Amino acid sequence: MELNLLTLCYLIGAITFILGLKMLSHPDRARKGNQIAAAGMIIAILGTIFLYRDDSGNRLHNYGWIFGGILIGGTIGTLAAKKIKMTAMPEMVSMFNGMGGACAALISIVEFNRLVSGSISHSGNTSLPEEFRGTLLIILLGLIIGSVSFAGSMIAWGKLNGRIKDFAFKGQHVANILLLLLTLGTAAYLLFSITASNAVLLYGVLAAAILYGVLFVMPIGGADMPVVISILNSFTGVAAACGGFLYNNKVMLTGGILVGAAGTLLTILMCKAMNRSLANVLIGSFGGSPEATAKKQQGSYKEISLSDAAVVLAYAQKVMIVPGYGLAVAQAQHACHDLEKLLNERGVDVKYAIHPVAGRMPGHMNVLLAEADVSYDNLEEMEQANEEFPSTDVVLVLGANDVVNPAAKTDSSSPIYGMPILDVELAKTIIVNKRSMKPGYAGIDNELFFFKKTSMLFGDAKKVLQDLIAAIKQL
Amino acid sequence: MELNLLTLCYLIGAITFILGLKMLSHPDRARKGNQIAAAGMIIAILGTIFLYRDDSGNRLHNYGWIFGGILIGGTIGTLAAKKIKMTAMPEMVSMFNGMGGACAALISIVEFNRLVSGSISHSGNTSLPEEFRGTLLIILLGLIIGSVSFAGSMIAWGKLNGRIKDFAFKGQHVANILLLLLTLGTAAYLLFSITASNAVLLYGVLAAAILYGVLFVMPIGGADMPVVISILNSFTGVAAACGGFLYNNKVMLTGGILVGAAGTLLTILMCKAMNRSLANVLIGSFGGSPEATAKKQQGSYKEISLSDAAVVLAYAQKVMIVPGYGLAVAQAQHACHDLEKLLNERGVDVKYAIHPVAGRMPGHMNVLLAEADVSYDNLEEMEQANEEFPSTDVVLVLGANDVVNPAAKTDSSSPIYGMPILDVELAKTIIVNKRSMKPGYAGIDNELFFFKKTSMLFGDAKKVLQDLIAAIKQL
Amino acid sequence: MIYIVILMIFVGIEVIGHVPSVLHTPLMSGANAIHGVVIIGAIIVMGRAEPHNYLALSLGFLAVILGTLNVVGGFVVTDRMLEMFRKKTK
Amino acid sequence: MIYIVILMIFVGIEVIGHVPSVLHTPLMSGANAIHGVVIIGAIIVMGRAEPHNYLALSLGFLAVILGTLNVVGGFVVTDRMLEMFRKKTK
Amino acid sequence: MTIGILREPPYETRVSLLPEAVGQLLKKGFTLLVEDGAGEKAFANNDSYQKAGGQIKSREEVVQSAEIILSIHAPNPISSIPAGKILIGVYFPLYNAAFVQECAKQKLTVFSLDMLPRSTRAQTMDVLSSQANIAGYRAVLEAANVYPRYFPMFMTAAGTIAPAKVLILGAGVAGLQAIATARRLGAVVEVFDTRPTVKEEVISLGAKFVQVEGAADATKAGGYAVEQTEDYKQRQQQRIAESIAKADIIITTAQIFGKKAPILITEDMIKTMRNGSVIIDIAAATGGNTPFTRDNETVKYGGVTIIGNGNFPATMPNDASKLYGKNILNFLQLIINKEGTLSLNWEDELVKGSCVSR
Amino acid sequence: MTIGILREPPYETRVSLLPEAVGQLLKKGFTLLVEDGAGEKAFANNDSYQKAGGQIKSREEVVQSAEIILSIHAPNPISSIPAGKILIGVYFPLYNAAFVQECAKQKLTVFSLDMLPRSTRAQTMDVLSSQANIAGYRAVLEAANVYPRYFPMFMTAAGTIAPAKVLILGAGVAGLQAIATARRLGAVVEVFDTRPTVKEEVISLGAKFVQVEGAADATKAGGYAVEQTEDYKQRQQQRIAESIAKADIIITTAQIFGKKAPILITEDMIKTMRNGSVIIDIAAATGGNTPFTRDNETVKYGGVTIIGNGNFPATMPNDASKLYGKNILNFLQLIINKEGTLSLNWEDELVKGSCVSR
Ligand SMILES: NC(=O)c1ccc[n+]([C@@H]2O[C@H](COP(=O)([O-])OP(=O)(O)OC[C@H]3O[C@@H](n4cnc5c(N)ncnc54)[C@H](OP(=O)(O)O)[C@@H]3O)[C@@H](O)[C@H]2O)c1
Ligand SMILES: NC(=O)c1ccc[n+]([C@@H]2O[C@H](COP(=O)([O-])OP(=O)(O)OC[C@H]3O[C@@H](n4cnc5c(N)ncnc54)[C@H](OP(=O)(O)O)[C@@H]3O)[C@@H](O)[C@H]2O)c1
Ligand SMILES: NC(=O)c1ccc[n+]([C@@H]2O[C@H](COP(=O)([O-])OP(=O)(O)OC[C@H]3O[C@@H](n4cnc5c(N)ncnc54)[C@H](O)[C@@H]3O)[C@@H](O)[C@H]2O)c1
Ligand SMILES: NC(=O)c1ccc[n+]([C@@H]2O[C@H](COP(=O)([O-])OP(=O)(O)OC[C@H]3O[C@@H](n4cnc5c(N)ncnc54)[C@H](O)[C@@H]3O)[C@@H](O)[C@H]2O)c1
Repeated sequence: MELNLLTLCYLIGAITFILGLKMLSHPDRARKGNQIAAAGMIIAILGTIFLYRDDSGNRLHNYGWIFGGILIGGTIGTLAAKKIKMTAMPEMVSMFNGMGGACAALISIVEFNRLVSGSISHSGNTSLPEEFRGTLLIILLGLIIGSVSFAGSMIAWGKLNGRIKDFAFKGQHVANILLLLLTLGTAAYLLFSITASNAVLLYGVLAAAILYGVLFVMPIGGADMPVVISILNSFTGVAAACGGFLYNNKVMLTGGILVGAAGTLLTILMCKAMNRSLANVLIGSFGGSPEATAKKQQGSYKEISLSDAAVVLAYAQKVMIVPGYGLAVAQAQHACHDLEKLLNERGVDVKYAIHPVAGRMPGHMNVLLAEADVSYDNLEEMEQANEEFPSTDVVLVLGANDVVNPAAKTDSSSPIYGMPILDVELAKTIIVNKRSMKPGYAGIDNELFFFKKTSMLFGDAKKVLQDLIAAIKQL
Repeated sequence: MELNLLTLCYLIGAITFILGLKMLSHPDRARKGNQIAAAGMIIAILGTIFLYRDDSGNRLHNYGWIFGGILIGGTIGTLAAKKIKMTAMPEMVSMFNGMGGACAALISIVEFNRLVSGSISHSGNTSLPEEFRGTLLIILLGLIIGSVSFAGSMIAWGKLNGRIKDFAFKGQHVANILLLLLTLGTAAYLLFSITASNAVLLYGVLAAAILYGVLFVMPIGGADMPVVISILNSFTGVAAACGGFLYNNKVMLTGGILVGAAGTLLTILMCKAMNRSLANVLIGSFGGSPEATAKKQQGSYKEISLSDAAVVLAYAQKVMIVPGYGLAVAQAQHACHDLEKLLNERGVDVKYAIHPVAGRMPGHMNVLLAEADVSYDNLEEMEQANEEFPSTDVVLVLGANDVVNPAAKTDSSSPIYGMPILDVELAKTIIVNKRSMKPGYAGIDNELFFFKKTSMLFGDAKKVLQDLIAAIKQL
Repeated sequence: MIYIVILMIFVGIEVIGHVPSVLHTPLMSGANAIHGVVIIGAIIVMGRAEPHNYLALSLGFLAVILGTLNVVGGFVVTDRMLEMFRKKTK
Repeated sequence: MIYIVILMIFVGIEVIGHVPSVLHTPLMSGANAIHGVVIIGAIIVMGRAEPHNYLALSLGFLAVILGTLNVVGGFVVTDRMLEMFRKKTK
Repeated sequence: MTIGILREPPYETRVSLLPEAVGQLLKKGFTLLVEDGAGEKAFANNDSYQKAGGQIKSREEVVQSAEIILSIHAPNPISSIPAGKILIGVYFPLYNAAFVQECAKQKLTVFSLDMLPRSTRAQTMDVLSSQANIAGYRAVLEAANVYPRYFPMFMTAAGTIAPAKVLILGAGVAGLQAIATARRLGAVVEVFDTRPTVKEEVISLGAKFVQVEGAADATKAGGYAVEQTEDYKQRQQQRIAESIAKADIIITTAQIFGKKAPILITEDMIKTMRNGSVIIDIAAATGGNTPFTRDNETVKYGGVTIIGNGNFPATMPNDASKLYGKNILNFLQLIINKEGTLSLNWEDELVKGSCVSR
Repeated sequence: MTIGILREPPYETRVSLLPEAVGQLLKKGFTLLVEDGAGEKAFANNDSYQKAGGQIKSREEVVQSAEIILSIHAPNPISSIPAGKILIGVYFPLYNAAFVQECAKQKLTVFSLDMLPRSTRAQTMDVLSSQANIAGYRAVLEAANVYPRYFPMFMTAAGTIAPAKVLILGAGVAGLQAIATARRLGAVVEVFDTRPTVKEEVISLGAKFVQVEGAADATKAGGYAVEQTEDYKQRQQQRIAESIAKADIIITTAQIFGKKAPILITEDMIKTMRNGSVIIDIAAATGGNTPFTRDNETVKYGGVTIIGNGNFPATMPNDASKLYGKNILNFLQLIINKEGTLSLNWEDELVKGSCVSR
């Protein structure tokens, strides 16, 4: 029951990390959670600086260097994080993650040298005394994991900001595995037969690990980078935990393991959200998936996940639903009304924009929505709706196609040229639900789906709406 | 990184406890979870028996006694648990909990004696050496908590099987607090100024703690017993954890704390489910809440919580919905249809039993349900429905009253005597949703609500149905 | 130790955060069985009692019996309660 | 130690079990900041480096800088990401 | 026992018992005599009665041989019915004192089902309910047919059509069914009634209730409406006037048991209505709720069509007869015991209440 | 420019432009001449036209002064229209070759809006759609009114009423709206059509589609139905026969563009129907889908009522005229440029397609 001030600081740190991470997984409390974790981190750092005693009870020294380093790192970090554009955030995260990895690797190097000089060179031993074997193992692990994480993160960073292109060669898969084995082998050799003279092999391990990190990330496509960063993130966590073992430091241990475990789960969740397996992301990338390229040729539309769509809708001020023939086919009118009510309860303003020829008979949408008891007051005629789109946050297009096809306004060769349409593109965000990229009644493609503002949410309208409702309720 | 076989056993034990508890909170996996925890427990026990070495490396002895005890306890426990009637299970739990508490208390007594004889009497010290203060603290805590838990559990057990009646006297609240202070005070005195001669005061502490346990539970009403048992359960958990500290035994520590923490949360959740605060349960009981007694006079109906209703519905084979005027008032037809669909998806057979005069105009229910697009095929006429009730698991009465009033069959003085009604009481379980105990159109009370099979689910039909849907989705 | 206690508290709370209320009783019962780990303490007490320390022996013996009751009875009762949920696994 | 590791893994997994996928990125970023605890190791290295061990000093110094970058940058970026969610607290 | 089914007067299309009900009675050992052509207009010809087991007879024969005689409307002249017979039908004795006297003179036992108390138990034989339900349904269909515009809202390529505004005055059984039917057709429905408890019922059907404060308490009148104070009537008229000006369709059902129906829509109010609007007056039989209503006639006042029809059930003869017949079957169970002989329990308030002569 | 609105023949109740549309045209600088009493039957009297800015004139004056003449039906005799005028209406030239020749003789420019291609762009002026929609809606109302039973299901104290079974043959615009209306009223709806794509549309309205395999491919016929093979016709008739025997209401809308309507319901089939059943034949104008259909007449065959009505929109004159008028306004925009002068773009397939004489 060793209770002293530093232990308390570390305990507080560990608890804030857990609480922070927990709160980070809830939209309304995420920000607070981040701040709590940051506060805990500050306590742990200050505690270390001022209260740390080594085994023999000595305080730390070199305060100048320490504060200098913190000042420099802090300033650069803050500036970089504040200046960066919203869209470039993921690459920033990747960069910072790499820094952490590098930090862990550096610690390992220093400690390695201390160990070698302390236990072998200076003590006159030719080999490592048995009791230090564990320490060495941890040092080597920290080095390898930290280096891989560092190198991988830097590549990911480069890819995301476009400086580094995808690169793969035949058999890279095998080469990677060999390289990994080499790294681990050398490390194992060091572990069991280290002497003063072969200690330099450490740098070989370092180099191999860095190379592995580079090759590991190189072939993976830019779209999958978030998953990669998440993996590397949990690697860094484990590297930090090695530090914890090394110094018998509980806060490093808990923080590191926490991130390692949560990061791994997060990676899996991310893959799930993309409907792919982790292996598929990491290995499937070799040679490039043909599916992905096929999609690209046809113009690039982007998909939105259910839960993202849920958040976008739940946090909007004003949502306009554009029903079409697909809503009728799916018989999703009741689900649609339920979504409307749910959003209303959350304070979102929901209206329906009814195009005069939506559906397959005059007034089809009226019949449909009346069946679900949608209030007449919430139905807006085309002209009225077109006036409201500019102030609309999200347009949710449910199984409509021709009636939101901008070709009617822009393409004089189109068979629907001249027909007035719903100008959904005036809204801030557009979510389109349909089952595929197939055209509607008029048989023509719809440029809207390829707009930057537009995201596709594929699936049968009824199923999608029910899932959306469930997802929003969970928020 | 002290890894040996026993540590491993304990580690496995701790992990299975966590996993088991986690699985226990999901209906489909609960049983498996219980079994896993039991397996872990066996491993931990066997490990202790065969692998334990004390600080000086000695094995355990007295195997005969140990196995004898286990055999006796195991046999009695198994038989008692198997023989007991389903309805008497909570009292059994209470009993077993008391056993655990007693066990912890006994351990404390033995260890106390060992400590006193080892460190004071035999070593010739007059007072306890400082380094044993912590140990003594833990021993005393274990004793007090274990005893309170034991005594309280036995009283709860007696109350549940009706052997012990509620008992309270004026000022008991104050008396209880004084008694608690006395117990703790004596313990504190022992802690700081124990000598060979005043060591017997321990038995004073024991007696006081037992008395406190008795008085603590005595005044609380039978209906609140589950909450009390849950609290005592977490007490025993803490007592077990004390043992963990004492022997520096990780599996006792983790298991105990786990139960302590989970038990506390569970207690709070239970109170929430009953819509009361913990303080209200524990203290409000003094003098008996007037509300509760008022309810009793009017005959006793019982309420069912939303999530219980959800489970009852979700795990039924066949559900019959009896809609009435209240469903129309609440305009809950769509929610009702949604519930029907949701249950259908889970494989539950759902039908509607339509009484000819339900509602306020001929065919009111038809109009209502047609609006929500309920298929005509699912509507059953009264005669048909009455034939099906005996094979129905759950009848869900939604805002109907007169049309399910058995007085029409049994009470010749009733204004509705002779009217054919829906014989819902033929079904296995009946859940009635209405807003209050107020009568319906005919202005007469309904005996059905007081039947043993019937549970009331109060609230506006629409709200209740929506909540039910959400609850079932979570299962 | 203190870390383990604190972490365990977190785990305990997290793990049962989303119990439906029908499971309250079985869960309580399961938890009840789990705190039966005290039996390990009883075994240790018993196992290292001096052969002539009759107080320790008898109390220890009693403790083992009670602890076993707690463990075995607890798990069996819980199992029986949970049989109800087996009907339909869906 | 091993208990702490295992418990921490449980906690880590439980704690983020129900994240909506919009929060994936901020959560990753927050976790990223948290593993910045390595900086403590860096500080220790630095703090007990011999004044003449220039290798340790310089590497340690670098490590402190990098670690701080990770911590500070991580938290600040996460905070900025989460600003988006503040709009409407509901 | 022998039961006779009479052919109704020419203006009625219903019949008191359809062949399907005849079959059920035969099984219980009754003999059934059916007047020639009794069910013709209700889509039940002589053939189908014979197939079900009834015997086609002349009116004379039926009247002479049957012990119980069924006819919806009073047989005319009542003197044609021999003494001692039992008559069951809907005779509105409160509006027809002469009829009651004549029956007494003839020594007939007469049950008029409109006189049944409106209790929960009586509902299975409550012809007023079963027929008023039809009236409410048909009134809306009639309105939709006459109205020169759409009921539901439509947003089409050829412009947007606003939903029809339906105002329903009086929300008894007929009024409630009218609400349901109008809502089904997509109209926006507003409702007035003097009984305050009706409000909840109206809302339970998804319509809007416009309350006029201060109605006389009707809870003591056994469910029927009571007459209201002058002041209340005025405020009501004013409030109604506002809604009427906006309404496209008005369906009036306001009746007061045993009295003349109140005038709810005055000439001035009708003048405020849009061309093409329609008023359907279900209360026409007891005088109607507008000054212009004439029973069974369509009157034009300016651009407004006023249709008075106190006997809407006759526009749907088959189902109307079916439901009426089921009510009769239930009533017969009340007055005939298991052995198939008459057993009149004069203690029973249903028997007592419905009997107008014995 | 001057536009004239003619009074329709006596059997028509609609008018080609209502006062509200007159107002809109006036704002654009047109002069509007309205034949005396043109809108009378559509609830738009001379007053309201004058209030909107139109000038009431005799037919002679209108015909002489207007450059564009609006009339739903062809003016009779066509020789009364001076040469060079533009006529816009719905003239069914494919069924009326003589009319086309006469127009050519008179040197009239005639646009018949039924000839517009059924493309998405033409929808705003597609009178066939706007009027067929009315036909589907009114046909069901008519059926409900004539049918002697309830449409919706009812479980009441006086017994249970099964929902009416409605069979709809042909699911074009009218058929689809009939489905929607019948479902609104609570009927159970089954639908037949030869075009296979219709199936999804029918299901999208919640009705059941009964498919006969092997229909000729109609996708190339621009959305209209094509004539089917003999074998197919036979199998279809057999399948329909089964459904017909069960149906209470049948609404037939099957038409083939420019041809006589196919006979879908034979005498034998009608014999299997229940007494009181109703057939509404919307295809009556082109011969009808039963052998007994007579346009604008109600025929009784046994217990089955057969109502032929090729002009249902006339039963709802006000909204029908409103929608027709909106179609006309949209068509005028097509042939008149922003300066308000005529500009016929013969490249445009809408202008080209709808013109039957120039
Ligand atoms: N209103 C009338 O009177 C009338 C009459 C005849 C024709 N039209 C024409 O019909 C068109 C109407 O436009 P619109 O936008 O309503 O319909 P649309 O252009 O036909 O598009 C409907 C879209 O819904 C999607 N869809 C179908 N089933 C779905 C389901 N179960 N779940 C989700 N999506 C589904 C289809 O895409 P996927 O296959 O990828 O899912 C399709 O692209 C116009 O071209 C109009 O001219 C109208
Ligand atoms: N069908 C007809 O033609 C007709 C016509 C007139 C009269 N009646 C009579 O009406 C009665 C019909 O029986 P019934 O069982 O349908 O209705 P009921 O006996 O009137 O009972 C309805 C129950 O619904 C509850 N309720 C009201 N609003 C609610 C809400 N928002 N949420 C949940 N519950 C609500 C009420 O209890 P709380 O207040 O406690 O919530 C009430 O006890 C019969 O007596 C019948 O004779 C029928
Ligand atoms: N117990 C049962 O099961 C049962 C069965 C059927 C009917 N009822 C009850 O019987 C009562 C009468 O039903 P009914 O359909 O025969 O009514 P009704 O035909 O006698 O009257 C029709 C409606 O007109 C209303 N009214 C009268 N004067 C009015 C005025 N000046 N302005 C506006 N509205 C006016 C009445 O309040 C009534 O609602 C209702 O309360 C009904 O619920 C009960
Ligand atoms: N592009 C547009 O926006 C638009 C607008 C309106 C209509 N349309 C299309 O125009 C087409 C014609 O519509 P309409 O209402 O004028 O059709 P219609 O009046 O010409 O025919 C009615 C229906 O009868 C069916 N039919 C023909 N012979 C049949 C038989 N033997 N048995 C059963 N059914 C038979 C046809 O398939 C058609 O569905 C439809 O495809 C419709 O979708 C398109």
